[in-house]
Amino acid sequence: MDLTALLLQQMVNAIFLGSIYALIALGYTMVYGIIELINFAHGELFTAGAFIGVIVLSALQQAGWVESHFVLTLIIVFGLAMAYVAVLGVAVEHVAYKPLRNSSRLSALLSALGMSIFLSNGMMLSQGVSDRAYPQVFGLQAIEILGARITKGQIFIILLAIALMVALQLFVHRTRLGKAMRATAQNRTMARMLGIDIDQTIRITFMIGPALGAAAGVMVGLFYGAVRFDMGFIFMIKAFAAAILGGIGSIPGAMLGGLIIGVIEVGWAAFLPSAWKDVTTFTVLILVLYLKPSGLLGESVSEVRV
Amino acid sequence: MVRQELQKLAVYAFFLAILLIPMLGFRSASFEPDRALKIWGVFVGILILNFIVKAVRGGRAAVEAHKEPWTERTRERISRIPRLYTIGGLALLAAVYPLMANNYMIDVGITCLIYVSLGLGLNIVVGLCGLLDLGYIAFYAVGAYTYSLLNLTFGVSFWAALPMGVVLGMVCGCIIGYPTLKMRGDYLAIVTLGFGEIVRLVLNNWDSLTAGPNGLFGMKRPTLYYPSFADGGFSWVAYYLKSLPALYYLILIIVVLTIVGVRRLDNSRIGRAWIAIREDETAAELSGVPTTWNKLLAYALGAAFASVAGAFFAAKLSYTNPNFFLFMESCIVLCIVVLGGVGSIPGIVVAGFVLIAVPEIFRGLENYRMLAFGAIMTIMMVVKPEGLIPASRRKRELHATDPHPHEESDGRDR
Amino acid sequence: MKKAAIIGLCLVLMWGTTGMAMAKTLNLGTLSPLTGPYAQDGTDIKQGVQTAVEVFGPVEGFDKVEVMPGDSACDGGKATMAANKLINSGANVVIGAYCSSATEPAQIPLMEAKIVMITPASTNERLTQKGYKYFFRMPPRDDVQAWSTVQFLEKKLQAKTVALIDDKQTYTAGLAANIKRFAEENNLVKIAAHEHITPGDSDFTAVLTKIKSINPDAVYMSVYQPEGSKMIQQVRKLGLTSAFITEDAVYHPKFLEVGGPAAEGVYLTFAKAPDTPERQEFEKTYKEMWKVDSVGSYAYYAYDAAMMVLAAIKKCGTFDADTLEKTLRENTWQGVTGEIKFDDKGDRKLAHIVWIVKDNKFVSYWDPLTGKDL
Amino acid sequence: MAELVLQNVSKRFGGLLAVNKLDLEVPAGRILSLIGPNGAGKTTVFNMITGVYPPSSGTIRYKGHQLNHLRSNRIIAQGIARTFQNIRLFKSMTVLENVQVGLHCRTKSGAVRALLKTPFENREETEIIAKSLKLLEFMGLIEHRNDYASNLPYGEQRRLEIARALATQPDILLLDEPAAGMNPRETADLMDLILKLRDTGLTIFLVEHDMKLVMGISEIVTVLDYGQKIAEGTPREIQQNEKVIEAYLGTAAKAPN
Repeated sequence: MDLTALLLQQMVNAIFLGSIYALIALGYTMVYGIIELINFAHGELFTAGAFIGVIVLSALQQAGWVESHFVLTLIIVFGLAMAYVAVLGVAVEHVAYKPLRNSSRLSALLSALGMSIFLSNGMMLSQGVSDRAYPQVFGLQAIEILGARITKGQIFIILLAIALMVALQLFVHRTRLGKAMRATAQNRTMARMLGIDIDQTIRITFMIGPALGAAAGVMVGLFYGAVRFDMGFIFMIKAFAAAILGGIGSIPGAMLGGLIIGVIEVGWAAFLPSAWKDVTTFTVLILVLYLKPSGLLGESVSEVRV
Repeated sequence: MVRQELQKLAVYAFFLAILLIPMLGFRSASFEPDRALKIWGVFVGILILNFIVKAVRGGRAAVEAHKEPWTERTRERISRIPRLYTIGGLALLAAVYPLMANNYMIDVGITCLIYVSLGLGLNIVVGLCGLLDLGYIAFYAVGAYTYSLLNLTFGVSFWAALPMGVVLGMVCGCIIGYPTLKMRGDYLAIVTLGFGEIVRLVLNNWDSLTAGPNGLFGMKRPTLYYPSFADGGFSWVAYYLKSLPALYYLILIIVVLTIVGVRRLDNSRIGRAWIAIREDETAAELSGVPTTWNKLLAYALGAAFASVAGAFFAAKLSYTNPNFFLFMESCIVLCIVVLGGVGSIPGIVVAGFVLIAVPEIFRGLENYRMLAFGAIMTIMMVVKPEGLIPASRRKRELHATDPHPHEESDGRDR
Repeated sequence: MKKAAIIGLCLVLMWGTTGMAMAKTLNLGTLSPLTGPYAQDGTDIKQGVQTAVEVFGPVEGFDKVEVMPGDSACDGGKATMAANKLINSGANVVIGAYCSSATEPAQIPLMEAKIVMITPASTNERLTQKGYKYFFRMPPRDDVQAWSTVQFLEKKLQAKTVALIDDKQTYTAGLAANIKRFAEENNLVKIAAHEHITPGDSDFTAVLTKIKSINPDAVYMSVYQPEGSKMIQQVRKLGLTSAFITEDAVYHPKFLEVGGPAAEGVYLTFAKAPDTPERQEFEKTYKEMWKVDSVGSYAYYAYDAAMMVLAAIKKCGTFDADTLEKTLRENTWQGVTGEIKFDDKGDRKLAHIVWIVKDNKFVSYWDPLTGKDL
Repeated sequence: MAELVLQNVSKRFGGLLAVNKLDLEVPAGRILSLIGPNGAGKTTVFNMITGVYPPSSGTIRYKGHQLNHLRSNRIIAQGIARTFQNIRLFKSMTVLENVQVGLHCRTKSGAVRALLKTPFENREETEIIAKSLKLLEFMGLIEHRNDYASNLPYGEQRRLEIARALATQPDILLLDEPAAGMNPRETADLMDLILKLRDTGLTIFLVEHDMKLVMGISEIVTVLDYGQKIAEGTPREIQQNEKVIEAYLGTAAKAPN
């Protein structure tokens, strides 16, 4: 393996991992943007998406659809997983966050944490403690470009991730609902006065963010081959870091942050002592926040008003 | 009204079915709806019960509205008991506990007390100063490893290692505190979380110093020295606090000292500055409180208390491992602080026991334990966000410190 | 047999007349993680012991045998609590714990209370080097397994360069360190790289690509099953052609299920398990009892430990630690994981053999003791 | 002698010039008012003086010391105290404790002393309580000392804020719209209070909209418009100043409602 191939391969690895982080980070950023709450249960919503994906995919595989209707199968798998998690997201919001909208940050955060523990253990009880195998519908074959290998699954996943992000951007900027979301994020009181239904907007946010997370969950399952009830935690921390790195509340920021975290992780593990990979991620995060507290693309906090 | 409620009920039941049936029904590729339907039934049952209770109460609501809720009434009843009796009774109970309990119960007691002292320490940072810390367990690790390493390499005794651990903990507190001083609450959460993970990973990766994931083993237990006049001479003899009751009393003393310390801080000039910062940082700064310094101080002191608990933990187990200091532990300590009631010392003591001992009692239910833990946390926050025993500020009796005001007082004396 | 029964009856009658007529129970405690990420293996251990009690049937001198499950949660603090609970509720023998980091602190109260403790899973060498008389270990130690692996690398694969991957946990890092030590001692195998991953992570492509660029003859994968299953798929997707060797924590039916075709050709070290009728019987009973399709690897050790303890108590007639310890040490026992014979430290003289995944099954492949194919 | 001197002070927020080359002197022992239409930059002046943010250019001196880059708490310790336009009390603390916080910069006991409860700490704490109670007595809040600050009626919250500011033992007190939201009776009480404070030797610097209050008690009035000083003088002079009338009427006329 020569140097170009090595670098190219690591780049593929980084972009792939980064786009998954970015998709999960979007959920954090959107929710934070609109209700200023870290949705701790997001990691579990992501895992739930992966589980629904494996349930549907296994069923369709048994029915022989993977061979006969490959594209349709994927659409159904992603669609159902995202729909389920969207409902779950709204349910979580309704139960754990809505009653706390006007209380202190700390209680809301604790409620989110409790929800995260509850969902994670609920999934453990319903889906078992050991990992569940994901049908490998894309196989193990890979395409070789300049010595770097990329599987069909990877290409599909990266393209889908990009498509979802573009769709989200369009939604937020072009549609009425998206504009309402942005208005609510900017100033909730003002938005209410302008006749925007805040509850509705928050509900939509809690559908879209987790649904993107669910898509990421299915992607993780499809590529890495297994899902487990506690896999949300590590992805949560990294995506969380990505969202904050990019500037929490900023949608392009989450995408950029995801990619950067992916590059840092892969880059460090690839060329430097791999045991210190996570230490580096966190150190970079702390440094960025210290030097630029609003994150890379975040709006700088305006001057203190007294 | 009733129709609306019924409609709501139907919607909830429908959504619950959507949520529960796929997750519970498909454990493997085949569909087994029994379990899913049963659990769905339970949930719907609860909803219906709730509906009935609401409907029945609806008529009575007007009558009962002026009645105080039972929690208020109990609190009032408790507050009527003189404080001295309450505290004395609890102290007596704590003191005689090991005489009545078996080793297992004492061990549970010790664990509870360790978490109580951690909760009290975190209370300084989160409860008093209002800084959200998700990596608090790192300081616990610092204490544990400081004692372990000092004892194993240099044979330093527990008591000598304690101040060193405290100092190191405070230094670490300042290191994490410094870059976070300017940050907003939520950024603070992720940075402290990151810092906690960094500490654990460093302990895990620095093999030559910390033995990495192998952990350190064989630390001596804390000692008591008593004079001996054997052989005509005079010498100090070490007595190792090896038995569980002895260790229990040691941690009990640590907790009592921590309570006294935190209470004193709470009621001091520094404590008031912290609460002022928690309430309104800008106003505090503009009332002459050096916020930066006081925030650092809060981190450092919180870390110092955790460090003491950590050293005790390492000495008690005679073993440490980086895996004992996972993020989940930080969460549990934070839960103790928040569930107990932010800033409330009795609340933290109660919550410490509730969160550690109650799951221990229900250990038979194994996996359902954590499920309930999560659910209770959320429900608690929704229903009673101020915690089990909300903090109340100290009231002053006028006659105790009568200022003897005179007519010409100008309100400003220097 | 009849005589013993009569004596037993007499004894019962005697106690009955002296007013001490209570059921005499033999309490087998287990310590394993029943919650948390290792709950699967922990449950396997508990179920293995319960199966043994069921299969063994009544023990003379005791009215019934009861299993007391303790949850160590793979955490030192919780493990000592659970150990103390077992002591207080009258456990006579304890089988556990799973994680070395839980076994080590739990040893202290159990040894002080003079209770025989047999670990079905912990392999850290330090556990048996502290001079604890009542501590026994069913699986081979880290260094034994590492020795087998290095033998295999040298003699069978004739690998010149090896890359190590571990996830920095007590067990996995211990194994990797031992392999490194043996390899450096005889200088036949060169360690070309030593990489680490994070437990719970999913993406290992960076580290694997790094290894691919070094292109070692073999890669030693010192991880637990969940990471192992995911890693092997990425290995194939990246087109890594080195031989892959891994250890007994990966020897789990889940590895085959999740790994699927990617797992083909992976070598594993696992205890030599003769395909005896007893073993088949055990597997059958276990699957029936717990309604599962496959038997987890630690269930075998736990089952053997429990069967051996019950047989030993039957033989010496008491669970008194000193007598029981002698009986266990002085005899040779037959189990589903092969012959059980302890040395003076409490370790078993048990070597691993190398297995290979073939047609989605674990197949025995090579014996490091004889150097022959199986 | 002027105590507080602002020389050529400007503040820029992005493209907005909030304060433009302001020269201002606050003589000791006087009551000085800063008035101007909404958004004229009055509060910004206070914020710069108390170090909430530094001025973009120019210097602020107090008794000859430059304040420009000092942190707020250091400025307060020098003897400048202030209140806020929108009341900012420590809501979950009692009234007494709110005042005690004000004494923070005049006391010394640190964490170690608090932990050990040294005689010094005890003495200081008794002193703090005595001083605070005296101050509450003076402000007529003594009855409320054990109430939570959030439970006080509006007017009393204003008084408590002044009490907290006085607790820092200032030489100069900056009051940011103290009469906002008060009824005429309360405003009259406030005027009495301000005069009473001035008589103890305190310098008062007011930002206020209530012209009755400003004209009734001020000795010097400075008028700001669009960040610039347009007039300065005695209340009588200001009332007759053309520019001021134009600024006020002009903005009033332009305002849609």
